[in-house]
Amino acid sequence: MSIPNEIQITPEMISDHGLSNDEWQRILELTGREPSYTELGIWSAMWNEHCSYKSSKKWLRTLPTEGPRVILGPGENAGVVDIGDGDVVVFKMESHNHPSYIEPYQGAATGMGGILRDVFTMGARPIAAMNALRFGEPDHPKTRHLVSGVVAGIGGYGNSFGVPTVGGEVNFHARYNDNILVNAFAAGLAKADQIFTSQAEGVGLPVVYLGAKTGRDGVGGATMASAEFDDDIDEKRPTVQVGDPFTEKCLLEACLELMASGAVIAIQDMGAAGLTCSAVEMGAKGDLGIELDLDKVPCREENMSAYEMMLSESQERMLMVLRPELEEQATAIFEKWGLDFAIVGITTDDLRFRILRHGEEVANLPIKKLGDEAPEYDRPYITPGKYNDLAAADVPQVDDYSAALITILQSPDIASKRWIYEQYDTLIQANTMQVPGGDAGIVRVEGHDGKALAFSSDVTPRYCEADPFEGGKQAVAECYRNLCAVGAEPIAATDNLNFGNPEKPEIMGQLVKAIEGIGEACLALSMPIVSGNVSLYNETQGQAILPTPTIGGVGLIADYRTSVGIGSAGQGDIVFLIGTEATHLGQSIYLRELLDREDGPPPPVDLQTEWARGEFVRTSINTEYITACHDISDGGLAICLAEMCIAGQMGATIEHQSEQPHASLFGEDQSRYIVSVRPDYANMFAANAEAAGVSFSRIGEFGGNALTIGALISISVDDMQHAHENWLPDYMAGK
Amino acid sequence: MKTTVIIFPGSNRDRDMIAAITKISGHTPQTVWHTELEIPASDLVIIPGGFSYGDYLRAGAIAARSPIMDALSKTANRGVPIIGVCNGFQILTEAGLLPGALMRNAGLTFVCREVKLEITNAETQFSSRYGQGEIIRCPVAHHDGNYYADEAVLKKLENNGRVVFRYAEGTNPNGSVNDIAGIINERGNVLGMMPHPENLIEDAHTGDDGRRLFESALGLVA
Amino acid sequence: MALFNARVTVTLKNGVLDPQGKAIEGSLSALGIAGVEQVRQGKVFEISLNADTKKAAIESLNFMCEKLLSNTVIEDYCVEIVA
Amino acid sequence: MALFNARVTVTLKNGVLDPQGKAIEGSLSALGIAGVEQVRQGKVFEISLNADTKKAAIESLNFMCEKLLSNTVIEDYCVEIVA
Ligand SMILES: Nc1ncnc2c1ncn2[C@@H]1O[C@H](COP(=O)(O)OP(=O)(O)O)[C@@H](O)[C@H]1O
Ligand SMILES: [Mg+2]
Repeated sequence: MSIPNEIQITPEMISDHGLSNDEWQRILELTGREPSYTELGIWSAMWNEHCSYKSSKKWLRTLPTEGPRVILGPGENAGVVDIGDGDVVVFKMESHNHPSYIEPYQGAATGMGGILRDVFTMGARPIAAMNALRFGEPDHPKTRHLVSGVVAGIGGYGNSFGVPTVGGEVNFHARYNDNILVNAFAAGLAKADQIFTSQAEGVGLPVVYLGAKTGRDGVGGATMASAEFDDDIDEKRPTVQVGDPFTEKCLLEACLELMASGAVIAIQDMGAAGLTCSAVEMGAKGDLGIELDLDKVPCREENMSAYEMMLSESQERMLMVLRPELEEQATAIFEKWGLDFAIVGITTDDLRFRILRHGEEVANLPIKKLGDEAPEYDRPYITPGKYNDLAAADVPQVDDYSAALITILQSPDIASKRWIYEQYDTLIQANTMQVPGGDAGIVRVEGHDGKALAFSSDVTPRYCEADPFEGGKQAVAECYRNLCAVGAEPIAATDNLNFGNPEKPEIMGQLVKAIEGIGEACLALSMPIVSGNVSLYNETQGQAILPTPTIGGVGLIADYRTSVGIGSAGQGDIVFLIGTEATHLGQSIYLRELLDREDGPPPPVDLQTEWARGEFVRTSINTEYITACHDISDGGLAICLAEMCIAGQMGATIEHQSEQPHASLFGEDQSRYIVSVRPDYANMFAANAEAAGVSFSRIGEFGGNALTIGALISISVDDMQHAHENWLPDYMAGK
Repeated sequence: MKTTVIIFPGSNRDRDMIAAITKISGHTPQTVWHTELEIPASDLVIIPGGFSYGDYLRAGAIAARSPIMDALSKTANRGVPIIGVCNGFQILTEAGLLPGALMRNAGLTFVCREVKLEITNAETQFSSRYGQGEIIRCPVAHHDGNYYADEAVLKKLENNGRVVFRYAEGTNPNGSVNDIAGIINERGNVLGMMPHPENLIEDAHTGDDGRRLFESALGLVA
Repeated sequence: MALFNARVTVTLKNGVLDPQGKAIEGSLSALGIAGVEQVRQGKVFEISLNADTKKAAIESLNFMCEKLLSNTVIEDYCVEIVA
Repeated sequence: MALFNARVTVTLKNGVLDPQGKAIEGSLSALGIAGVEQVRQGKVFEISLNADTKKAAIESLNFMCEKLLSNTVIEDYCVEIVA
């Protein structure tokens, strides 16, 4: 067999495709001859980091992915988790970092589009979204433009598509100046017996293309997403795609109708490396070959080559294997929704991936080897060094703790993100029981009396930088805590691992250690990882981002009426601290914002304690002893209380005496919560905590219109609110 | 009692609306696809929110030229009550069934938040269960809700009690002229409003201020 | 039948407030670009269409504007044949 | 110093998806308007600015386009002085 090669492959071309010499040798072997140019494109798409996870696979395998509720773990478009009554929640998180830096609006929009497609491809109607964003320092000349574009892009797509955004996070740090992170999460609902996958079945069945037409969008995009930024970034620009949320919404409705009709055997969205990845996956998973006739593919542009068509990343497209006898019904659905569709291929029994263009075979490759034989590296790594302990006694105190509280409340990472989340539709679908601004978003499950799901996205990159293992653990622990804080039982998680160049042993060390930490925490807290995404090479001219393994967690609530928010305390309610007084200032916001130091080890997480306190808090919320709850995280106790006061528009008076008030007020010791309890339940609550063996103390009560903490802090709720709410809008207005 | 919800490609608060009407009236509305040429006999017709045709060109513009719109206009002429919420309001103005236009929000961003509405005319068939001057809570979620009409049209609207809902003091989220949030046509049977009463109808929504709008509209025909 | 390339420009009527134009004025001055008196933002459509004559093409374009491309409550339009 | 009136047109690069243009094509044909081959939608900015010379005005406009008015990743721009 020979495939005429119109373009001679040069060593330069091979390296431009991100393939190493060894990889090329292996490709020659597997192909059994010199590949055609189209085939080179196909191999490189399948073997790049984005599709093959070649640097991370070895370590990803160590993550706990199973549990009694897990129906489908990593490997499909999204994870599937049982939530009882035959319902499942389907979710995943994915990055769109590089495209969002180049074209913030479209980059973020298409990121949203991609993650939503991952969810509805499985047969689930999306019901919630979150977005985890990291930008450069506020003073950097590009930051404002990037924030405004990314937020508008996420909103522009999600709002039009019609999914409520219920949570997210935002950080600013100089290490993201040239590499912002845009991680988008989506979750959907389906019935356990109506889950669809990409695994094709049956020989001689039509392979159907559905959705938008194919253009030259993002040709080479998956390769770009895995390459470091450098000076010739301009040349890579045309790889940016434009999103069309309207078509996506029609695609959603068409797919769900089609699935309900029984016509779908296998379905796969075209994401990174479009037609190539989707077709190979369908065939390989089903032990089938696939033959595609590119002349049948609906095209938006003229004279597209086979290479371009195979690598195009045009958005809003699906590939499916349909039951031929239901073709008529399927056609009616496609037409109703105004979508382009065509039979573009057929399943075969020869395990080959064959591509025809103008009647000629332009690729003929072993379909299973394209994925299965993808390289897997055990990249050398260096375990990152650790900081020496930083005793609170060695950290300077401040004179004015009220002023310190205000400074922190209006610091970029702590300030309210209302300016952002008000650009997202948080209410659409009419099931949002908690909007952003608290610990976790809550969405009720339609068709049940009280059942609801909670969502939270978390990671503290500065902790991960200081100690990736502890940082990885902490990301999971904080996510767990945020879910418990609204009364939800954490049931599973997804991860989005954003790191620099894994070919550098220090960076690889961060990745390895973070995964270890995540794995340990997921195991201890019973939050299996059911899906995820890895984004490497987030690095510009040698400067890597802070290691940022974002965790998206999902929790289950039996009755949302028993859940609580951070602002729901009543006048006179008693304030309890769950946990002990803080002593740890390493890597704290206090250290960074008041003393301009990023120093010391991050606060360690004791997973057994985390678990015990989480269980206790959740059970107490579910039994309605608790009126409001907030976990203590960034900024410590004082910030936690301030946020509760602002959200509830009510003050609090807290007893406080400490040798080391800076640590006690602003220390970020983990596994702690503030809860409020109705006065008549306070003794019972204390007795229960005692019985559960959970450390706690009764520290004050809610009421009035100022927050008073011992003799050190006294500020009106209005002043706190002003500081907290105004920073971001003022910053965005250029003030 | 028969309620009809018209659905365009890109409508996305249709499900919210259907759920709200079902909960409030006990009846599930029938739906009509935009390519239909007739609207079956109805006591209330609703155009729900969303991004029909992606809001491409102008919000509501393309939907307003859909096949169903002739029938809608005839239905309006027969005096059947019609409510357009958000995208529905945009479609009604684009179709000329209500005067004025909905332009890009003055702040230029999409805005989703709760606002306060003043009932400026409690004597319409859509507001009879509210008190005159009552202030209610209601969420908004839109990008193009900045109501505009020229002086002459505004004068007519204001003088004839055709402004039904106004953003209460300090809560205008989009720069609408005269804080206009919702208006009716001359005959009083077509209402367009930007806020989403269907998203505030039960305890789970933290309140039910939106409920009485539907109760008014449905009660009248019950 | 011949193919005409047309440019249709749709702009806000005088007197209708243009928040996008205003925002751009603000951003330009924040960028340190001086001397800008006013910015108004509109839409432009590049349309290629088949028609018997230029006159027919223009008629058809005017019809499109009245029917769809502009909202005559707030916008004016202008039709040009460019090739 | 003189006042120049300029028109800046920003259009999507060839090959970049234009969902709006596509939706308009569909709507025009549904309205029974025949013969339309393609519609692409762009933005137009009417800018009045003060500058010493026409050349300086054009330079300043080009700068605005690069910095703000267009996103050169996906858009092309064109600057004209109209009066
Ligand atoms: N990009 C965003 N999109 C939506 N909501 C956000 C975003 N960023 C922050 N939020 C919301 O603001 C609140 C505070 O965020 P954060 O401080 O990260 O919470 P936590 O410390 O509990 O993890 C949360 O309710 C969060 O969901
Ligand atoms: Mg929290």
